Amino acid sequence: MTEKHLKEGYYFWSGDVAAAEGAIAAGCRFYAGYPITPSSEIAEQMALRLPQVGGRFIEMEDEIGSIAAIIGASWTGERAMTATAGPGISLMNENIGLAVMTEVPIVVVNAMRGAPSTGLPTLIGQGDLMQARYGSHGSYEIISLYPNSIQETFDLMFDAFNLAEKYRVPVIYLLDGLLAHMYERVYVPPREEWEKRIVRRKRARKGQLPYEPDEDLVPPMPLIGEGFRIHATGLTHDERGYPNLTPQAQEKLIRRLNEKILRHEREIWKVEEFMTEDADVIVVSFGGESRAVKAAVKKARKEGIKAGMLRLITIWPFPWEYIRKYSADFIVAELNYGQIYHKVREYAETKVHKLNKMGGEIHTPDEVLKRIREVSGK
Amino acid sequence: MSIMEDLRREEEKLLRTERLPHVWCPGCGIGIVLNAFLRSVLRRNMDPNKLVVVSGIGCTGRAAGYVNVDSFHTTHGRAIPFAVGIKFARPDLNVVVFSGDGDLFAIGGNHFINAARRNHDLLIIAVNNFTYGMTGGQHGPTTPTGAYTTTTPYGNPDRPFNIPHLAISLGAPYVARWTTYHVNQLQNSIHKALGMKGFRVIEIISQCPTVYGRRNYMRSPLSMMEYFQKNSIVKNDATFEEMELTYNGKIVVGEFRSVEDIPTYEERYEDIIRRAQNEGGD
Amino acid sequence: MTENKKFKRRATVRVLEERCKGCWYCVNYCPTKVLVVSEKLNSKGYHPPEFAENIEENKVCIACHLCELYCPDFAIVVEELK
Amino acid sequence: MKVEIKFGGLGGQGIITMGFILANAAALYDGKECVFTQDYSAEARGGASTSEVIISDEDIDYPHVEKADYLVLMSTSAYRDYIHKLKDDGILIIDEDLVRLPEGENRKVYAIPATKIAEKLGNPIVANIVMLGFFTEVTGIISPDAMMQAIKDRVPKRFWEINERAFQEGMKHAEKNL
Repeated sequence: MTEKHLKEGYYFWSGDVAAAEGAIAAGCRFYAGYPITPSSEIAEQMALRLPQVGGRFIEMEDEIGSIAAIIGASWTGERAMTATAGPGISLMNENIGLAVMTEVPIVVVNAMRGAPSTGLPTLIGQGDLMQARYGSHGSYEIISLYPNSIQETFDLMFDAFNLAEKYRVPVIYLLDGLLAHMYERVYVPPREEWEKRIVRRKRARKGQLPYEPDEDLVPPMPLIGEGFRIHATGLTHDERGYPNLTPQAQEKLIRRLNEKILRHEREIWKVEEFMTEDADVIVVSFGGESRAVKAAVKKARKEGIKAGMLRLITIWPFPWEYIRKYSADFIVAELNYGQIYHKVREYAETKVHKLNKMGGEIHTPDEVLKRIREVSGK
Repeated sequence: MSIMEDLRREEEKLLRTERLPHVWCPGCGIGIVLNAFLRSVLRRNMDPNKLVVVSGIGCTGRAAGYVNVDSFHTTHGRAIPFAVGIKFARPDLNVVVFSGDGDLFAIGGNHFINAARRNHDLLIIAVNNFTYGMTGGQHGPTTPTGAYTTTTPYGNPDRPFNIPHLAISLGAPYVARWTTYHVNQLQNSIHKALGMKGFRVIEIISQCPTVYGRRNYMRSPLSMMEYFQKNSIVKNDATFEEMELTYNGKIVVGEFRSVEDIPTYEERYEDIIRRAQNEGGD
Repeated sequence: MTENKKFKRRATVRVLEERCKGCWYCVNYCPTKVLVVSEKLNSKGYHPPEFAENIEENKVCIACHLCELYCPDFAIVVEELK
Repeated sequence: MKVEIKFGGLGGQGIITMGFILANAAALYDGKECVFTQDYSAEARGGASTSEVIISDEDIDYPHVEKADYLVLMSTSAYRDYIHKLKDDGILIIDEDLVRLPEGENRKVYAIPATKIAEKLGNPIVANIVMLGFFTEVTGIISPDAMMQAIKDRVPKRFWEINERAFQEGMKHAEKNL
């Protein structure tokens, strides 16, 4: 038997395939999932490719089983992932909370489609941004990334797994119906090179309590089968992992779970600033929608309007400093009725305008340009 | 020192004794089942560092909190898929799901069905006390027809699951039912199942005097135990028709199915990995 | 003291009183009735059993360990005598 | 250089495949920037089907066709659905037996009996490949070699021969008639 790894070169992939290949390159060796449009091709690619590299794929009976399985697998030290779309995320949210509470690194891909409910299964939506942040019950911080090209879909998977492992937290990897099914060329570097990008999780030292944090507030993770005699529970727990149902224990644990992310938010933030430096109007966007925005910004510049684009690659924790630092007016272009708009308003000291489409398709560059013209008064 | 004494001493090491006394009510049968489980593990000479116990939510769900091995108290109903993830990722581990009837068969029923169908290499210890104990005694998927609970104040109109029926129909290679009265048979059954492979299911009828017994004319722990003693009939290899379990009726117990050598999901996947790496060049 | 020899194995029962919740399975299922409900209360308010062997009445622990198996609270240790 | 191409027809005609092969050829074998998108709404035979390809020397931002340079059609309904996407000086490439153009359509039209040619080759399923051969010769935006490689990537080996013949026939038809 020989493992079959990707060779260096150019590939013509859909976002779904790039997400799967990116995950495998980033060291993912365990996938449990349940098919749902537009993410199903991720499962199909994983089913084909994981056993080729000695990994494991399982199609579970539903999304709840899928996320439970990857949390279990992650405790064995595997980099584990599932992929779904809105309806599946809705089902997974309870266990996303379990992964947050028990500090288990997992990557959950959500290829967003038109919603609520079954919505527009084959088309794009961006309505799950707040769900990515607040989907499970309770007060917690989570990491969410969102690429906008097929190359980036591949590359950003390394960040997704590295951040999940570094901070022992679920990473919600947002895609959308456009990216999932769109094809572009992807360059895959030689294996030696991509393997250098992989950051492994901190492993618990003998004698260290399983939830005893290091200075960075992240406890190194003990693994199953190595004699740590771990106990993990979704109940509020102490540093041994034992339930401790007191207000004091809750205060301590929940503060740390939030702070371990917030204290490192600057390391987690990733944005693209395009022509923002001298801009009078900055369009904030992300994912598939940002493709139209960038085209519109270029058109606006040709007309002499000082427009720019701020593309959020990290959606959560919200990269608020990048809003605060500009004195331009903002337009938030998103395929929902206004979600990130509210976050931008929270931090902007200037005017914030909406540009919404309910999903199904991204704005055309001309629609964005029209809004830029309105806001800039030109 | 005798073997039994040895066992008892070693058993203490498999308990998180600093957490005792446990949360279960006086006379609750879960402790008896846990006791039998730990003794079986010790009799098998299993490496405790390679043993994993996964529980869901509810009274029985707390079992994971008392065993001094890698142990997980997960979300309601999801113990089986969580365990599937562990076992599939690390097939060398012995993974046991220790959970209750509501957790495994109501909210978690679909996982039970599909994991059994796929024949994952898991031992399922299903403690059936006929009720949702931790939430105060509502009726569940195993509450016998006619029984009184807080949500069946006029008697339960539902028809309950017959767990061995379910497990056997799904092809589970080992299926047994005991009550907490049958401490020795239970221990032997778990001991045997631990030595087998595939999706093994042991249902243990257990007493909940606090919220079930007292609404069904069995107020004290002992009266529930006496009920098990009087009404249970050991019938190994019983047919489907014979596996009776009814309200105020017979409790047919025994080892109902024991089949070796059905390939597990994990074994079949090893073959997938071989084929994926050998076929079609690269 | 002659009765003593009838029993091949002998033991005493140690009760971990703080773990006991007073279900009395041990007292009830002891085949030789060497356990009785004690007068004392543990810190949770339960009466733990106590070992009350009475050789005259043939209430002798025969080291069957059944009380250990029935105890839901891991509160009983049977210690065999050499 | 930036070229936008839109394909339209009915489900089952291989409209998605046409777009994919062209895009794959451009991206991997002609080394261009390229985006391929498809409409997922009709996978069964009979419903409307469309796919889009944008080929460029530079990064492509907006991934959809804003105004097509080429509209490649295999049904009259597709003409009705997508003609508004074609530039005023854009070019129509059609299966002449399947697309009935209305009076007053004044844009440049290249027509080929692709389905009939495919039938003569023994398999109507390769009509889309005949169209692609025709498209390749007519437009000159992609090299025939790149296209043939992309066809081989897409279809199983046992169908390479008939696909190659279909592609050649499409190219020949263009050479002969234009």
